[in-house]
Amino acid sequence: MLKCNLSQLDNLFAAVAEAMPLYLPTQGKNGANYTKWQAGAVWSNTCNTQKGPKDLFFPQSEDLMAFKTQGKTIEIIDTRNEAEDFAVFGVRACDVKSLEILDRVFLSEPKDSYYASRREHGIIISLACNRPTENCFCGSFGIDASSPNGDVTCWLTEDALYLRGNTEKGEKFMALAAPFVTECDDTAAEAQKEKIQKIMARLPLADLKTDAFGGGKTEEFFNSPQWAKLSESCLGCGTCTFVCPTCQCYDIRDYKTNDGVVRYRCWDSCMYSEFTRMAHGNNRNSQKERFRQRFMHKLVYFPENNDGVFSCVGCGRCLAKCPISMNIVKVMKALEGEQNG
Amino acid sequence: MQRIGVFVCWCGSNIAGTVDVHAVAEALKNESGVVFSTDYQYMCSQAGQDIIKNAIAEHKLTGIVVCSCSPRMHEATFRKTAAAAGLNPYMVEIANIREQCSWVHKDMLSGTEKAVILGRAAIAKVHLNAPLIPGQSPVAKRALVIGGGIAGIQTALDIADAGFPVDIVETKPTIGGKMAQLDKTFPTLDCAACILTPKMVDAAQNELIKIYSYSEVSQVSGYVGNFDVTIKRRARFVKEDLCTGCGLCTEKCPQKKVPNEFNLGMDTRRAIYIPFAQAVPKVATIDPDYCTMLKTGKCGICSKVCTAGAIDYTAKDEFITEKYGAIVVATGYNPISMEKFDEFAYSQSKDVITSLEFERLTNAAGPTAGKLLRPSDGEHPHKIVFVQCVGSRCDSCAEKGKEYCSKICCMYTAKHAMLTRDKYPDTEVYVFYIDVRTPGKAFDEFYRRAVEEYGVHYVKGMVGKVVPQGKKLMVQASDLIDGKQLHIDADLVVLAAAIEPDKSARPLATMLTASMDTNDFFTEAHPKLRPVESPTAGVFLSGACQGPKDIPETVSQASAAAAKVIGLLCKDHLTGNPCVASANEMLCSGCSQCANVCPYGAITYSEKEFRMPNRTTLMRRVASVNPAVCQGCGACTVACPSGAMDLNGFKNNQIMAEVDAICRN
Amino acid sequence: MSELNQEYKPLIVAFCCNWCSYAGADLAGSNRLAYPADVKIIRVPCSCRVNPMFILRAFQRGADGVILCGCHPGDCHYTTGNYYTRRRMSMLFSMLDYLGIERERTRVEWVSAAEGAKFASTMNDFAKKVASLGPNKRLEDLRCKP
Amino acid sequence: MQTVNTQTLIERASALLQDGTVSAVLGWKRGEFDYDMTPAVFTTAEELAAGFVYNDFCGANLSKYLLKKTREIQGKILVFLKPCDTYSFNQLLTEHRIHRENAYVIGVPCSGMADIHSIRKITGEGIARVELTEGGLLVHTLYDDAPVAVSYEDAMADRCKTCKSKKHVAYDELLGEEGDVLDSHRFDEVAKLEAMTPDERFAFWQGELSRCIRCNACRDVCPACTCEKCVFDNPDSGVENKAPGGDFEEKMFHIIRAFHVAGRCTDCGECSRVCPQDIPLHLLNRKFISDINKTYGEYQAGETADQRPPLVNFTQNDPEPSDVVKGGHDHA
Amino acid sequence: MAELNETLIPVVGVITDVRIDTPDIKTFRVVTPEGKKPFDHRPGQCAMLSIPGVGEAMFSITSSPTNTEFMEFSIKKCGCVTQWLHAAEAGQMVTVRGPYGKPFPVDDVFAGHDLLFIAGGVGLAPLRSVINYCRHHRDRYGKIDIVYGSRSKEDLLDYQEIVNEWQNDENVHVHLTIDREQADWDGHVGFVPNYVKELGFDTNKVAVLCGPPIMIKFTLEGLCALGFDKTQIYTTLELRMKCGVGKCGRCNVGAKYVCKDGPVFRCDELDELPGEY
Repeated sequence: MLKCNLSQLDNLFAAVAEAMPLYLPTQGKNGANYTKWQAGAVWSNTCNTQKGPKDLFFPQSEDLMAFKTQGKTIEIIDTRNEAEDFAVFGVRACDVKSLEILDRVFLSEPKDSYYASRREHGIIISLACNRPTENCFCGSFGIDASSPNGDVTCWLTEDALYLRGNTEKGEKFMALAAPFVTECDDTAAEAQKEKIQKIMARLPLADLKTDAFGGGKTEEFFNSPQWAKLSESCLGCGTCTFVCPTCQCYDIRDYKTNDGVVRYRCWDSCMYSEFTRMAHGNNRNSQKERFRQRFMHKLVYFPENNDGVFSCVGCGRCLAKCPISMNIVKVMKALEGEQNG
Repeated sequence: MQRIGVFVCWCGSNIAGTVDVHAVAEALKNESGVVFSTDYQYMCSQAGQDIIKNAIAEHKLTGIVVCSCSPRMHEATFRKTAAAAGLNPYMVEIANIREQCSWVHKDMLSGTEKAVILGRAAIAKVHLNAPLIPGQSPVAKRALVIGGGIAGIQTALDIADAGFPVDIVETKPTIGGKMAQLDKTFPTLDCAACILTPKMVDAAQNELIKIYSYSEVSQVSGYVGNFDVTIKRRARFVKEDLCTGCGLCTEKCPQKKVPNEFNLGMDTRRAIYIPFAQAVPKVATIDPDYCTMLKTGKCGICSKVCTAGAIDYTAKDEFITEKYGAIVVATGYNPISMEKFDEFAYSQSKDVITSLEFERLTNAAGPTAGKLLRPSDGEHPHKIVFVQCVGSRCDSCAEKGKEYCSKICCMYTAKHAMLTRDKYPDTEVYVFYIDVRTPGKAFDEFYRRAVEEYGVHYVKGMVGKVVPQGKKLMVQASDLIDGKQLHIDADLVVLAAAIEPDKSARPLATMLTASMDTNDFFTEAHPKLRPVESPTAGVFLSGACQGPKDIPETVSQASAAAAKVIGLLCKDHLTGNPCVASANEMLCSGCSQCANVCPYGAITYSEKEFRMPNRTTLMRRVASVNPAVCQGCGACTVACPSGAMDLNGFKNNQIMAEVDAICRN
Repeated sequence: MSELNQEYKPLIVAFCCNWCSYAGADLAGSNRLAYPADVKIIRVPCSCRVNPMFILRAFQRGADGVILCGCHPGDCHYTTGNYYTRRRMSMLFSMLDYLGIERERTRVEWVSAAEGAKFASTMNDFAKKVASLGPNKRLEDLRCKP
Repeated sequence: MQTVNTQTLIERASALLQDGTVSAVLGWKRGEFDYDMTPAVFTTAEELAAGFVYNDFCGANLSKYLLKKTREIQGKILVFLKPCDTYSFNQLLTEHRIHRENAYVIGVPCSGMADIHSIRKITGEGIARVELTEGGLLVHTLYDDAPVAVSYEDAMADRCKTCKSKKHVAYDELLGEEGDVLDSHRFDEVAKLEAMTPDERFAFWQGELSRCIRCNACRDVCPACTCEKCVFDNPDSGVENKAPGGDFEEKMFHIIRAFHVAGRCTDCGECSRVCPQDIPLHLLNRKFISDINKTYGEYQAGETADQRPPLVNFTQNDPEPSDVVKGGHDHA
Repeated sequence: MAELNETLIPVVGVITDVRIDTPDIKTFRVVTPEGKKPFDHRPGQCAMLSIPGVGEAMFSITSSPTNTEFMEFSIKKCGCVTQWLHAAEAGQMVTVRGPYGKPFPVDDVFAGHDLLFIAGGVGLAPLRSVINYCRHHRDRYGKIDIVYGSRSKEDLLDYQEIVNEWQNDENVHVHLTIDREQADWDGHVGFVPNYVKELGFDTNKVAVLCGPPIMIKFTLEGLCALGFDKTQIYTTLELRMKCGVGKCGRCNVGAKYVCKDGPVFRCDELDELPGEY
C-alpha cells in the first residue's frame, strides 16, 4: 500500500498527465464530471459524477469509418487511430463494475475493436466512496463501495490518499506516482473501509433485494400488469439510458460531409419510440413495451446471457436524473411486491 | 435514383463569354446521377431543344438541368420541351448562369466555378423532384354578385352580357344601393336616378340575371370554380311572383309611423312598403317589426286589398343553395355613425345633417319633394355650413374616425354647394376643408366653378364646435389662411361623414376566407397588378367594398371584375398550379398554425381515423390543403413545426439539398 | 487583417423570392451590375418559404453569411408572406445574436423587381461585411470542413 | 409550504370519481423518498389514498399528459393544475391538441415548488429525509451531520423564484383563493445576457449547450412540443439527429426547438427542470418571449384558449429584423 | 491498423448483375472489385449491405454457399436503402459486411431427412440459399418438397430457376400456388396455408417456413394439425436484425438476440420467447 499526502496530489496528477491524458472528476456547473486534467484543475471528490466514465470508452458519438464516393465507385477509409494510454482517476466501485458489464457486451465475439482498444489502453484508478448518497444501492448488486476493483484502488482519508496497484496496467500508473508516495501499511485504508461500510449499511436502499430477478424469469415478469402502471408517466426521453453507466444501445448512421460520408456510431436509447422501427415495422410500439424492455434487459435478459450478472450497478444516477422520478428501484420494488403479494 | 441530363447553354457569348461552358458541362458530368452532359450555343433554339428531346429519349433521362438564362425567361420553354419528349415538365430545373453569373462576374475563373456550383445545386434539387401533375377542377358556369348597388348591377350586366348566368344577392328589398338615394352626380350633374334606373331595369329584365332581393348569403363552401353558396331569402310576406307592385296595399296600410330608411328616417312609410317608385323588383315588403297583423294577428287589410292575392302572413325565411364558379363582392359602403362627433351637435339638432341626408333633402323624390327645407321647422335655410372630413383622415391614435381619406366628399360637397347656390342664390354657403382633393377627370374644373362661378365660401380650416342657439346653429371655426376665428350663425350644417365598409362585409369575408385590411375593406390580391381580385381565388371585388370610390371608378372596377369573372367562367376546367402545399397526415398534429398564416384559406381540418399499432384506432385532427385554392407561397411550411406541411416543387429537402450543394466546395 | 482577408472568399447563400428579389437579381444581371461570385442564389416562391432550418443548414455546411431577400412589405405576391418573414427572421436573428453569433452574418433585405441596382449594392455590401468577419466559426460543423 | 393539503385533494378527487364526473385522476404519486414524486393516473379512491400526494415537490406540469391520457382513457379526466400549468393547458386547447370536454380541471394553488437540486446545493449530497415545516424545510442527511434548515425561498426552484402568475387561467373548480398575475422580473437573466458582449454570450452558451447529451427530456416534457413526430426524430426531415455530432448540432437542436415553440411557449420552465445536465434552456425560450413582448406587444401564450400566436400573426408596421437585433454590443 | 479486424467495417462490393424478379423484387449479384465472392457463408446467414450516405440494411444471402463465385441478394423495395438499390445499375459499388447469424442446421439436423420448404412471397429469398445448398448436396437429404406461393405468377420469385432447374431435379417436388386465378396460370390457386393442408404431407420430415407473419401463423397451425411437432419446424427472423453483431440493443426477443442466437429458430424455441417479435 502506498500513501500520498493530499498536498502532493496535484503534483501526482501533473506527473501522470505529463505521461498520458488523465481524466478525473472536476466540479462543473452541473456537478462533478470527468474532464481531462490540466494545470489548475481541481479534483472533485463528490459522490458521484453526473455521468459515469462510460463516455471515455464508448463515446456518445464516434466516427467508425469514412467513405469517398464518385460516380458508382466507393472507397472505404479506415479512420481508426492507434489509441494511446490514458488514465481515469476517481472511478467509484459501481462505475468500475459497469465497465466490466460493458466488456461483456463489447468484448464478446465478435469483438468491438473501437471499445476494445480504449479498454486496453485505459487505466482505471478507482476510489472507495466516502459519502455514498441516498440514491446508492450498489450493495444490492454485490458491489463493495469500500473496496472497488480497477487497475489501482484508492482510499481517501482526511489527509491522504492510499493507493494499491492491482494489475500490470495499474503498475504503470503507480510508477508515475512513485515520486509522490510513500510506503505504508493498510491500517488507514482498512479503517476507512469500515467507516464506509457503516454508512452503506444505513443507506435507505440498503435492503433492496435482487433475489426475485435473474435469468430465466422472463415468463414471470414479462406479462406483469405492473408495467402499464410503472410506465404510464414515462416521457420516453433518453435520460436514464444516457446517464446509465451500463446502457450501451447504439445506432450506426451516415453523415454526408461536404466531400464524402462519415459513418459514425452514437448512443441510442431503447426508450425512444423510433428505436426498433425498421423497414418492416416496429415490434415495441408502446412506451410500456419499451420501458419493459429496458428493465427486463437489466434484470432478466442480461443475467440470463451473462452468468447471472445484472446489468445494473446501483449507481443511482437514474434516480437522481429521471424527469418524472421513475427508476429501477421503484420498478424492482413494484415487481417484487407483486410477486410476493 | 434519377438519370439526369445536363444542358449548358452558351447563349451565344452572353454566357460563354465569361463562363467556360465546356468545363461546366464536363464538371457536372461527375455529379451523382448525371448520365449525360453537353453544351450548345442556344439551348432555347429549336436545335437546342431537339438536343434535349433526343437526350431524354436516348438516355432515358428522368430529370434535366438546363444551365442557361433566368428561369423567369425560359423555364416554361424547357418545361414544354421536356413534356414534348414525354418527361414530366416539373422534372426540369434551371441553373441561372446568365443573369446571376456570366453577366455579373467579369472573371472567367470565378464565373465558371460559380456556374458549376449553380449547376450542382440544380442537379441536387432534381434528384428530389417528383413528377407533378396539375390538378383539374370543373368550373360551375354561374356567378354570384353580393350586393346590388351600382357596382353589383354593372358587374352582373357585364357578366350576363357575355352569356353567363348571374345571381345578385341584395339585403334590401330593392337593388340600387346608395346611388338610388343620390340626387345629382358629379361632375356632370346628371340625375342619379336617370342613369341608374335604366340599368336596374336592364338587370331585372335580363334572362340571365336573377335577383335575390331582401336576401343574404348565409354560408359559403368550396373553392374557385366550385363554390356552394347558401342564400337566405328573408320572408317578405309578399309573394314576389304574384305582386304587381300596384302599391294599393302601401296606401291602405294603417301603420303609418314607420321611419323611412330610404329617406334616412327623415319621413315615414307604412308597414308594408315599396322603398321607392323605381324599385327593382317592384314588389311590396311587409316590415315584421311594425306590421300589426304579424305582431298581434289583427288587421290583414293589405291582404284584403290585394287583388293579386300576393300577401302571405305565414311566409318563412327560405334557404336556397346554388353552385357558383365565381363570386363578386360588391357590398359597398355606409357613412359612419355621427354618434361620436357630438361637437357638431348632430344628435342635438335636427338641422345638423349628413351629406347623404342632404342628398335626400334635395331629391325630388325625397321627404321635401326636392325643396331644400330645414328638417326642424321646414323653413328655407339661408346660411349653410358644410364641414369636410368628418371622421376621415383622423389620427391613428384618435379614438374616433378613420385614418383614410373617404375620397368622394370633396366632390359631392362641391356639388351640394353649387346646387344650393344655383337653386337658392340668396343662400350663403360655407365649406370648411382641410384640403380639397379633386384628382379626377373634370373634377378640378367642377370645384373651381363652385368657387368662382357660384361664390361658395371655401374656408381652409376645421369647425371646432356647433352649438344650437334658438333657431340658429352657432358654428365656431378657424380660418387657417387668414389666421382668425370665425363664428357663423348657420341655419343648416351638413357633415361630410366618412364612409366605411358595410357591416355585412366582415362576416362575409370570414365565410369567403377573403382577407380584409384593418378598416374592413377587402384586400386585393395585389394592390397594383390585381386590384379587382381578392387573394382568395375565385373571389373578386367590385366597388367601395375594396376602398372608397366614386361612381365612375366603381363602375370601371365593376366592369373589370366582370371581365375577370368572364375569363374564369369561359374555362371548362381550371388547371391548378401543382406547386402547392400538401399536408402529411401522419405527421400533422392539427395545431392550426398553418391555417393562421394561409392568405387564401386553403387549409381545412378534419378529424380522421388512424390505424395504430395493435389493432387500435385513433381519431386525430389533421390539416388538408385544397390544391385548387393554394397559391404555393409556402408560409404554412414554416409555421408547421413538424414539417407535415411541405410545398411541392420547393420541398424542404429540395431546398436543403440546394443549400448543401452550394456549400460543398 | 485586410491582407489576410484578400485571400479569404466568404461563401454567401442568398434566398430570393421568385417575384421580386429574384427578378431584381435578374435585372442586376441585365444591367451588368457586378457583385461578388461568392453570392449564390436559391430561388424560393416567397421569402416566407425560408425555414430557419435552411439558414442554419447553410451555416452548418460552411456558409459564412446568409441573406434573405423578398418583396417590400405590402408588395408580397402572396399579399402577406413577407410580413411573416419579417417576424420570423427578426426573432431568429435576434436569437442568433443572443447566442453570440455575429449578427452581420445574417440579413433580410427587401428588393423589388425594379431594384437591380439595390440588389447588386446590397450583395456587395453584405459580402464585404461578411468578408471582414472572416470565416464562420461559431456556427460551423467541423465534419463539413475539408 | 403549499396552502392546500393532500387530503383535501384526495377527498375532492374521490368524490368526483364516486359520482362519475370523471373516470380517472391525473395527479402526483409518492416516491421512495420525500421528494421524488411521479405523475400518475388514479382510478379508485383506494389508489388515491395509497399514493396521491400534493406538496412542495410536485413540480411536474401535468397538462401535457392529457394529450396521451385522453386518447387512452374513456370519459373525463380530472387533472390538478397549478397556476402556471393552466397556461399550458390553454395553449394545448388553442392548438386543438386536447378537447376541453375531456378534462375536468381543478386549479390548485401553488406557493412555489421546491427543487431538490436547489436544496442539494445548500445541504450537499446524501439527503435522508426532508421535513416540511411551517418555517421551512428541515433536511436530514445520511451522515452524522446535524439537520439543515432551508428556507422555502432558498429551496425553491429557480423558475418559481420568478413566478409569472399565481392566477389560474382555466379551471372547472378552484381550490383556495384566486391569485394574481405577478410582475416577476423573469427577464432579468435574459437582460443580463443581452448586456454581455457577443464573445461573452457565445462563451456562455457554448459552455452550457456543449453539455447537452440529446436525451430529449426537454422536448419530451415540453407541453408545447406535442408534434406527432418531431423533425429531429424524422429521417425524412433532413435534420434528424440522435446525438450531438458537435457544437453545431447542439445549437441547431436547441435553436430550432426554441423557434418552434416561440410564441407558443408559456414559460412553464419544465425544460430546465428536467435537464439532466442543468442547462438553463428556459433562457432561450424567454429570449423569444422577451423579444416578442418588446417588439410586437405583450403576449402571454396560454392566457386564453383562443389567441393567435405572434409568429403566425403580423401587423403592417412591424419593425425590420435589423431594428430588432439591436440590443447588446456590436460585434467588433 | 488495417490488420485489426473490425466487424463493423465492410468491404466494397460491386453489383455485377441486376435481375428483375417480380414487380417489386430485384436480385443483385455482388462480388468484390477483384471479382471474387466477398466472403463465405452458410445457408440462412445474412449480410449487411450499405450505400454510404443512404444507410445500412440487413439481407439474407440468397445464393447458395456452394456458389463460390458471387453472392446474390433478392431484395424487395420497402425502405430507403432498398429503393436506392432498386435504382442502381450494374457496376454500382456497395459495401458488404457479414456473414451474420446462425445458419440453418443443414449439416446436422437436416442431414438424412426429408425436407419440406414452405415460402410465401419474398420469403423464398432466405430459403433459396438452403434449397440450393441441399440440391447441391442432394445425396445427404431425402425427398425435398417445396411449397411456394405468391400473389400472382409475376410475383413468384426465381420463377425461371424453379421451373428450369428445381422442378427437373430428382426427388424434388415443387408445389406452386398463386392467390388468385390468372389467365396464363394453370397451376394451383389458393393461399399457402390451405395448399399445405391440401397437400397433406407426412410428418417424418423437417419443415422450414418463411414468409409474411400471417402466412407463418396459419401454416404453422396447419402443420401442427397435420401432426408435425414444432421441434421439426424452423423459421428465420432475420427482419429483426439491425447491427448484425447483437450489440446495438434492438434484436432481442426476450433474452434471445436474433443476431447471435438466430435468425434461424426452431418454432418451439420461439414459443418460449415473449410475444414481441
